Amino acid sequence: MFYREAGDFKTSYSKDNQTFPIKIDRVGYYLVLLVAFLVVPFMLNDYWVNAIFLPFLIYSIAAIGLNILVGYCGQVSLGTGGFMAVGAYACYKLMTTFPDINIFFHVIIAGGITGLVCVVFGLPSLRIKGFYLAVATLAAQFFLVWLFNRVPWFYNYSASGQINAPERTVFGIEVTGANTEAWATYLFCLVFVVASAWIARNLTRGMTGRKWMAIRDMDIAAEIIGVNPLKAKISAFAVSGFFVGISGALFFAVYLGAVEVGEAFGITKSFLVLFMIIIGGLGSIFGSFAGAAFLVLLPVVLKVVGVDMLGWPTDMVAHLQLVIVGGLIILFLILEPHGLAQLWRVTKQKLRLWPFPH
Amino acid sequence: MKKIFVTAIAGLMAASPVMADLVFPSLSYRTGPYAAGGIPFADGYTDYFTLLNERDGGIGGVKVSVPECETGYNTEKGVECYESTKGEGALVYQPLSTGITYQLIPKTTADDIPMHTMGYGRTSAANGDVFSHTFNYPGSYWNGASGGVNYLLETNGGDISGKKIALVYHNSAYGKEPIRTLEELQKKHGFELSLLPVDHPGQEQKSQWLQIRREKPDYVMMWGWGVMNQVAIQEAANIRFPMENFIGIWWSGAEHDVLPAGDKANGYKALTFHNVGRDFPVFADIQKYVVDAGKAAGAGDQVGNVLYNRGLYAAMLAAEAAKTAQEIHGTKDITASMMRDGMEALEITEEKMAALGMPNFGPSFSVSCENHGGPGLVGVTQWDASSKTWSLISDFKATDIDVIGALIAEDSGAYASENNIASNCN
Amino acid sequence: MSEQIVYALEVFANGLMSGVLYALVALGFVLIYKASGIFNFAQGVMALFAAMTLVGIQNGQVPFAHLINAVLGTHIHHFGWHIHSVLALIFTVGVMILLAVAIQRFVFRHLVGQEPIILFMATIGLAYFLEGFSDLMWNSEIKTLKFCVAEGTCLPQGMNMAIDEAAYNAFGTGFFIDNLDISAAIVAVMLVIALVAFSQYTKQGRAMRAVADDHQAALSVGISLNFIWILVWSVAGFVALVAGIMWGAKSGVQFSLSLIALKALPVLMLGGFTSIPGAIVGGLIIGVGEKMFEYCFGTGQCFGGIINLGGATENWFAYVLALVFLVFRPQGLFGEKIIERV
Amino acid sequence: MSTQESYVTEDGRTIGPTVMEMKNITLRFGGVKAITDISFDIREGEIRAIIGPNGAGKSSMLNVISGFYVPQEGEVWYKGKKRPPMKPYQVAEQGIARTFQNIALFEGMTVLDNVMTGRIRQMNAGLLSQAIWKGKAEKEEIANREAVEKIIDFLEIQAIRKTPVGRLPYGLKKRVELARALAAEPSILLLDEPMAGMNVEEKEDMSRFILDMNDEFGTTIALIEHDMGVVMDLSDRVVVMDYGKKIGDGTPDEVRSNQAVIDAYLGVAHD
Repeated sequence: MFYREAGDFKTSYSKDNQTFPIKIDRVGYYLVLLVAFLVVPFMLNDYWVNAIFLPFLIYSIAAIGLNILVGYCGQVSLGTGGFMAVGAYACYKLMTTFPDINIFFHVIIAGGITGLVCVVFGLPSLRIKGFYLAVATLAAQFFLVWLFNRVPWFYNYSASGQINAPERTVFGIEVTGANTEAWATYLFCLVFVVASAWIARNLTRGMTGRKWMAIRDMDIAAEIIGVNPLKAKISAFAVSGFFVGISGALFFAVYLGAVEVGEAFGITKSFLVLFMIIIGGLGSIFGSFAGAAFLVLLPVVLKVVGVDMLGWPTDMVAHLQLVIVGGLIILFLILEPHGLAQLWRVTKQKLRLWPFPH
Repeated sequence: MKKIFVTAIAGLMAASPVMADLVFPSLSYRTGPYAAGGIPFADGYTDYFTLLNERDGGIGGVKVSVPECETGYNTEKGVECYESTKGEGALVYQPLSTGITYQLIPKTTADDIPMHTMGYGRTSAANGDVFSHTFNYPGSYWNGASGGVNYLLETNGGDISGKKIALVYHNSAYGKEPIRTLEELQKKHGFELSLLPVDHPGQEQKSQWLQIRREKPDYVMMWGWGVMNQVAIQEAANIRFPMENFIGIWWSGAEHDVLPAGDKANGYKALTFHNVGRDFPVFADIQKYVVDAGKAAGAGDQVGNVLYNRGLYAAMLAAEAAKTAQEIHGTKDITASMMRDGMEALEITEEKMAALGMPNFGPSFSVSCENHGGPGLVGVTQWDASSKTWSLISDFKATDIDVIGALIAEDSGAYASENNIASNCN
Repeated sequence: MSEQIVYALEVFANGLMSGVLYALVALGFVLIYKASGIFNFAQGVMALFAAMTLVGIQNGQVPFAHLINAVLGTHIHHFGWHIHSVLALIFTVGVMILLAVAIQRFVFRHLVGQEPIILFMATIGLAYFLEGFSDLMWNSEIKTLKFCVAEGTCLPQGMNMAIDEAAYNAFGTGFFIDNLDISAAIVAVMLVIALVAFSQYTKQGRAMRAVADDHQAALSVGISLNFIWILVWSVAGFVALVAGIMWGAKSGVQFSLSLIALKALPVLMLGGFTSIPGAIVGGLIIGVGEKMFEYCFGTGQCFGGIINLGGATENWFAYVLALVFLVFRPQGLFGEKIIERV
Repeated sequence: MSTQESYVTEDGRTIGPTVMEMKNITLRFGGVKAITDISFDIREGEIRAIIGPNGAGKSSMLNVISGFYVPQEGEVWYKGKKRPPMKPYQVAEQGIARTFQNIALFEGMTVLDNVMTGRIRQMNAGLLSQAIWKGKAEKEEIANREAVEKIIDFLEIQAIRKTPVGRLPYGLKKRVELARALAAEPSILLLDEPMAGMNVEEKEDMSRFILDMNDEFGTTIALIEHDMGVVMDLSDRVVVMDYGKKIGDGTPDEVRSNQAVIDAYLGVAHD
């Protein structure tokens, strides 16, 4: 009853094509944007930004990127950590080599560079499929991490092998370095998140997206009806790499400020982002957000409940956290195998009828 | 789900600052791949403060609280821990991970909270002129590297030219720390250095140890961490490398590193900057006021372990710095900023340590504005497999300040110019 | 024979031995994938859990001691007994069977007929769960694993002196082979023979193969899928236990054991997800390949050191080797040629 | 190259000159010959059927036309030119669309998206334009949506526009697949057993759609079919294959009276 689409008529194809064809969704979307841009920045403190919002936003971009590759184009990748590292190191090199150019462009160029690297490692996908491809992308993961660790040029020959983000400003306001305001870093990342989601949505609802999905659903048939598999796969790797690179650059420059490649962009990162999109929902932009939120928020919530409220020992809570996250993943799967995004759709279906179930 | 979230938010709100206590947060890692090292350290750190509370009524009469936060040795969780505890009036952070340290160096400076990275972290932070809020007394990795070489010099009658030293290291920023120092020392003392990186996590080291077997170095030094330590010691035993010529850094020299190899680990050596064993009066107090009173942080089975002692030592240094700060500022309720002053004016003497029931527990040293790293005195311990104990076989001795000082000046200078940091001490 | 060649041979032989250890881990993956089409992400954690359980039972550790103590305020840690290794092994196998039953009962029975990606995802959940569960049950300290059949006859470790001496007498340089690796190779051979015998000569084994070939057909001749899956997970649990013992003997039983799964993935790529001989041969190729590459080019010890990449190349080289191989043979070593149809 | 003149059929449709010609095609899988030395042509605007018993090589023939199999011998001539070896998607770009025997729809996509995918030849906006959904990309989407809606109307699948294909029943899926192929506005439309597995009613519907398509859009159609009756009613000319060889070619009436065909195929069917 509260959620309805009946009586919501479209009079043109462009209206029918829009991202949120249902009015109540559209209103909700603008409301979320409004709150995110105009309300949240005033309520933030360091804790909320650094512990929750920044990781959530940045992982969302990575998840969107990976979802394009895995969820839309069906090419399973476990190289996300390595590709994020490319974004981070590209951003670092750009920041230190061209200090006068705005960081905003550094991040975007870092994304572009990552897209190119991603394409190179995506080439085997033309011959290798399924889980075999997933494991092949691990080659990228291990090789890239080894490379960034091995070649001192990437970390400007610093004795420590770590890279540190120097202070940079946008419109005179610091967004990297130690003296940033919570709201500034938040807004900086939010702009990238919104832009990424918007671009990803546009691409996936248009012809490019259809080509990707065609390759995903049945690659041979797709080729016979005219999809060039090389172009489709390569474009998916490029776009995916672009977003993942941006997230890597933000992860390094804005969120952590200092990283070491093996620790920050190791294999666990690749798995984490993959888990996010699987739990959130493959082939769904909303799912990318939901998955990122789930895996960023849940541990924090469980920690707060276990340690701060119940006063249990920290290690026990950490172990229970794993048990609960694992248990929840299985439970969600049994209830709804297609991720949180599908769960949300089903809920909306039910809400449409509620309170009259028939 | 939603309900949990709401309660969680309520919980966050409830965890607002309680200013009455002196707060020493413990960013521990009792889970994950390095838990075996994190548990004893965290126990030691907390137990010492518990002892102060129970026996002395806190520091200078003010109770101490030690909120613990699990990092799992993960940088992102470390950030979350830092942000969630700093509002509680945290006086000093011991991040216990190089990754978290690098992350926190600029943050703690901006938040005016001191950070103590004892035997890890960024070595050039010893230059207090650049790193105003980071302290790494009493010693750093570069001291460790030099201390190891000095020990070899000492056992070889002052001449190790022509000797072959192999460095087996964790292929990460941490593992690469000693390379620069060793290369400088190589020039000075004329030994041959060969480098053998081991990739994370380090369960497979056959290639490295076959190479050692072939090249027959006179000594092997190790910068290892986690599972790499146990495997390296086992592999060294397998190829029958003489254990007494195998020296690990202090993160490769705890009980759990040598125990899996059993008797064959006998004679293995490790560097240290604090004493080992239970042979100190303070342990009687810990037994009485903490363990027997049922207030131990862990199961109580870690007391006296190498890393327990390190935690204890870190807590002792923090408590002494807090006392110094109380004296300087003439107030019992010190803030983080005052704590920083206390750390910078810290002086540890043999008398002080003896009075605390910890005679010769660590080197005597003092900290200054320019020197946050202390004198960098390094000792050597050796493992006795039959009694399953470590013992100090070489007292805390000076390291090559000429070489290290130059390296510190170079690296901290680069950091200062990259980040436009003005001189802190003038 | 020149020293150089003996060294190369030594590296080669040790590569083979490492390969056996990789194959042991890969075997568990293959068994489950073949029978149920599940890519079991939790295989590494199962090895950890199995080894921890073995040591825990051996040393009489109280399960969940930490939890119990925290809740009840007690101070229990050990039962104070010490159980014979073989007996503990049998108990542990029992636990692994229970685990298999639980996994089937609570997870996969509810996910019958789902797509592979969803089953894979369930094993992710399982891995998380089991990781936390193992630590809760047996705590997260490093445990020393000593496996002794009788007093004095334990799982051997260290250089095999006989081989070393024979080589020394023959070539003038020693030859290093780890006794533990030799035992692992023997155990692996026995394990494979036992698996083959089981699948060829027992009714359950044949049923298992039937299910692997064709679920529907197997169901229609009255094979209980439920039972077969439990069986397969139990066998995979047993393989995980063996892998856990072999790896744990070297490093102590600790969290990092769960990471050995990463060593098995390139092996799986090379050998194919469905082939037991593939896992073995793939393991050997990866083991030899990565060791020889590290020896020759990673550390520049052969061909006069023309290429020296500075070491620690093994991790990525294993994957690159598998990748290059797959580009030329996408179905893996023993996989059937993929014929595309419309 | 044949030079037949256009002619008008009894029911008033115009059949044009040859658009595609297969010359001496031989296709082998390993040692097995799937097709042996087959030649035939397809004329513009006609409905051309390929029939034959199971395993006769009909589907292989279709796969050769659509570029999925490359024959070892023989030539394919298309619009007066010899076709060089090319990838399937390049064949599709030339305007040859097809359906599949075992429906090959994109199950995760909606009906609308599936049909829109068929318009791949007509849509070529750049990635950047698509990313911001402005300019060429937006115009293209709307223009092609209109074209697709016509086909959706024509095949009477308006009601399931936004339904994911995976949820549809078999008959509807067949129709969606047809819509996708038709959306490409192909020069030649290849139908691989369009009526397999359908009941009589559905077959009638499908026959009607095929005839209407040919009539209304002038689409050249080559189809494979088992159901003899349907084929004879629908098609203008029929090729008969058996064991990879051509045993007959001509109008339905000619084929019906061909002794070789009767022996090989109809004889069996009429037993």
